[in-house]
Amino acid sequence: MLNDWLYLGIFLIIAFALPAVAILIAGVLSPKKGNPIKNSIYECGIEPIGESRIQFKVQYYVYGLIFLIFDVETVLLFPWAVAYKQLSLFAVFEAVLFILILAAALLYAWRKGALEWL
Amino acid sequence: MSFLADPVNFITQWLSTLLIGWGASASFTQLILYIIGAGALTLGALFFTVFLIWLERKIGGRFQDRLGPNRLGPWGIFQPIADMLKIFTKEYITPTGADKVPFNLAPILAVGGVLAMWAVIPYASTVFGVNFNIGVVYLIAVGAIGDLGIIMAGLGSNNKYALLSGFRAVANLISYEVPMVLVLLIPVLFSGSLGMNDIVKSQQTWNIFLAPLAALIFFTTSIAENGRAPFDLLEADSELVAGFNVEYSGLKFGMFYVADFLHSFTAALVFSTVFLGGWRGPGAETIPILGFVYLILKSSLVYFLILHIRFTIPRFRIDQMMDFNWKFLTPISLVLLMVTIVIDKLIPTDLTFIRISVHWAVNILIWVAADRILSAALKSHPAKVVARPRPLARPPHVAVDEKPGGEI
Amino acid sequence: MSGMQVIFLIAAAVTLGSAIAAVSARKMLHAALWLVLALLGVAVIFALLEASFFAVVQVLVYIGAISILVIFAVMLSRTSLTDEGSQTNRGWWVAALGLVIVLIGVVAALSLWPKWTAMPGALPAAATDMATLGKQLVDPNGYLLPFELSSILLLAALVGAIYTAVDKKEEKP
Amino acid sequence: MIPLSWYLILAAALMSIGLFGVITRKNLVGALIGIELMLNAVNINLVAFWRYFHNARPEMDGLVFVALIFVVAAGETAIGLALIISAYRSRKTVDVNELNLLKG
Repeated sequence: MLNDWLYLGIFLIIAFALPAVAILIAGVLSPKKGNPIKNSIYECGIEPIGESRIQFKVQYYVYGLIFLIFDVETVLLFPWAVAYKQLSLFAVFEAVLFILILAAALLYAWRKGALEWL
Repeated sequence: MSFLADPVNFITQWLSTLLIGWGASASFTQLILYIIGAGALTLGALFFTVFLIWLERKIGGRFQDRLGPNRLGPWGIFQPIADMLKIFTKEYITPTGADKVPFNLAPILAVGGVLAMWAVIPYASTVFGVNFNIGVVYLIAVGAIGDLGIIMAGLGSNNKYALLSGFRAVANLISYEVPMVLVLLIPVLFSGSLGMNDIVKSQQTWNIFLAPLAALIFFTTSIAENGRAPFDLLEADSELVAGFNVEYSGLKFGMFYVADFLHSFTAALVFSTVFLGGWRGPGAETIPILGFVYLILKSSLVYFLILHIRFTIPRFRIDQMMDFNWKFLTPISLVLLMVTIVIDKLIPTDLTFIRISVHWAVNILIWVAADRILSAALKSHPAKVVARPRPLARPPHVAVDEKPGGEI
Repeated sequence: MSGMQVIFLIAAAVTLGSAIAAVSARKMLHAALWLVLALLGVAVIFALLEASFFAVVQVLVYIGAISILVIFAVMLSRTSLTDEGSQTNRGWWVAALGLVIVLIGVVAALSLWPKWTAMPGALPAAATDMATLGKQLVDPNGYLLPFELSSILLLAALVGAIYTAVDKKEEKP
Repeated sequence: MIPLSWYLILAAALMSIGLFGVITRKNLVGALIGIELMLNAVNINLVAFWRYFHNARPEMDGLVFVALIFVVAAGETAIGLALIISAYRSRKTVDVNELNLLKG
């Protein structure tokens, strides 16, 4: 178990180090001749107006919210799915109830108009 | 064990006997082997991407009635290498007011998040990175790191369009993760394990035959997850300049490019592992290298499908894309999950033929019902026309015959 | 010192360091990004404790969902971005001093406990099998009630959050 | 092998840092970040106790509680951030010192 994690850890370190090293090498090779015009922000070819941190609408938050709820519910369902073959029909219906409550959450969000991209 | 049948394990054994012969301890040898294995796999994946870029451009060219790259080498196969050399010597431009750390970290996270998926995929019956009991959840979790890279690119660039695009992209990605995770539960419960190799081993009948609708939903969402057309909303040039990576240049931009191309093949790889039986095929148990060939063949087929869809279907609008996910895919996958778990419990596993036919019947039933409901809903709520067409340019003396307040 | 201890110390240092940065960063966005690093450190700690499933779930839920939600919320409450002044209350050092004293006190009290320096035994196979957890979750004699209640809790949270967050004026077309 | 005390000290320190954030942050989102850190400290403790004392019960009780804490954390974040967004919409601030309607 810990050996698996060791391999995974090494793999992750290499996977994230490789692009970093590539970017560093390219940084050494590439010219560095910045000037204020070149470094200015690109927006459709005209000068940027206002600051970049614009106000967002609440819709993004609502989608994130529903995603979070579904994510946590499926996290509870994954151990259940692993045990599925050893479970009785009763336990399956418990999970169906669980998923139905999840579906009710989706239904509420839908009826409330929270799923509309306005 | 011969070299031709199972080269990876042959080399591993040879190396470990060599190292132990030099007096290295067993655990140290293991560590060295892990480092070599992981390094070879990641480097191989990155160089494979170079080939993938050529392949995608070539196939894309053919779809659009062009030649595609054709100058450097036979069939232009050295084109991506020339591009790579060029991009290595391009200047990095950091926009004024950029948030340096997130800005520079974003391309690394984007590539690393995709590369990390290769750690758990079983390539042959004896060659797999790790098979501990979390593979499927790991795949989803690593996808979340890619989301984080995109959001960092948007936040760090100090550019409204990059920020808007990054947020849209993340909203899309997390939305499509919901049906994806829900349908991934189905192969997990068929095999009774979260480990990828266990899932492959348990597929006496491929999962796509047991759960065709789940496979279809997973395929759709994985296209959406890597932001390919028709879901390539984050690079809608006309609305968002070029997406969250507008301020990137040089290899930092190249890394997003690499991540994009690598991700589409990785999606094909994951799909064929989970639903198409991975390395399974005639003779793959005894001759492991055959399994690798099967896996690559299956993935190439899926990859070609992804490309086909990319080059033929036009882009969605963002509201259509969100509606498609939340009002169509998610309800279907919830219903599918509930029906599948009840039915599969009722039918004994050894009645393979009956099991497959019942699953097919139920899946087709759900699909037809969803289609009926969808067309009825579309009839009662006709599609919104977002913008009214502008009046055509005309000389001022010509009268306009436009109905006041006419609906279009 | 074994390799595991070195990994633990690095992970703990990263976790604590980025946690301190997360509660003291001036810009809220930076605080959220530091939070991500701290949560990643906690995931490594879980992996060291051989709770593989929860190490991955930590990344999935906390980094994939909760921190993205926090970033969305920061972007929605915009004034916090441009706020360049002090982000902490006056007298933060009183809180810091008090908490350091409490921390030392708790650690000192705990160190009297005989199992303070307990070493881990080998994990039995049943304890690493996800199926055990799954069976316990739907076992009427186990944790069936919390399992079902948690879905109701999440439903309630979703209903409440959508009701609060969605603007009532925007709702009417 | 790592003694239990290391994990407990780490969890206690993380808890204190989180509590510090909750107490001192002016910004409500900052306070919420502190709460997340505190919940994580609790999780570290639960997992560590599961790992070190599973011999008493070879089941996964400790991990069930970790799963439930994930659920609670999700609910808490969802509601908390929704309240913050709602407060920001009506009062145009997320500063705790200015949200003092009940002060009279």
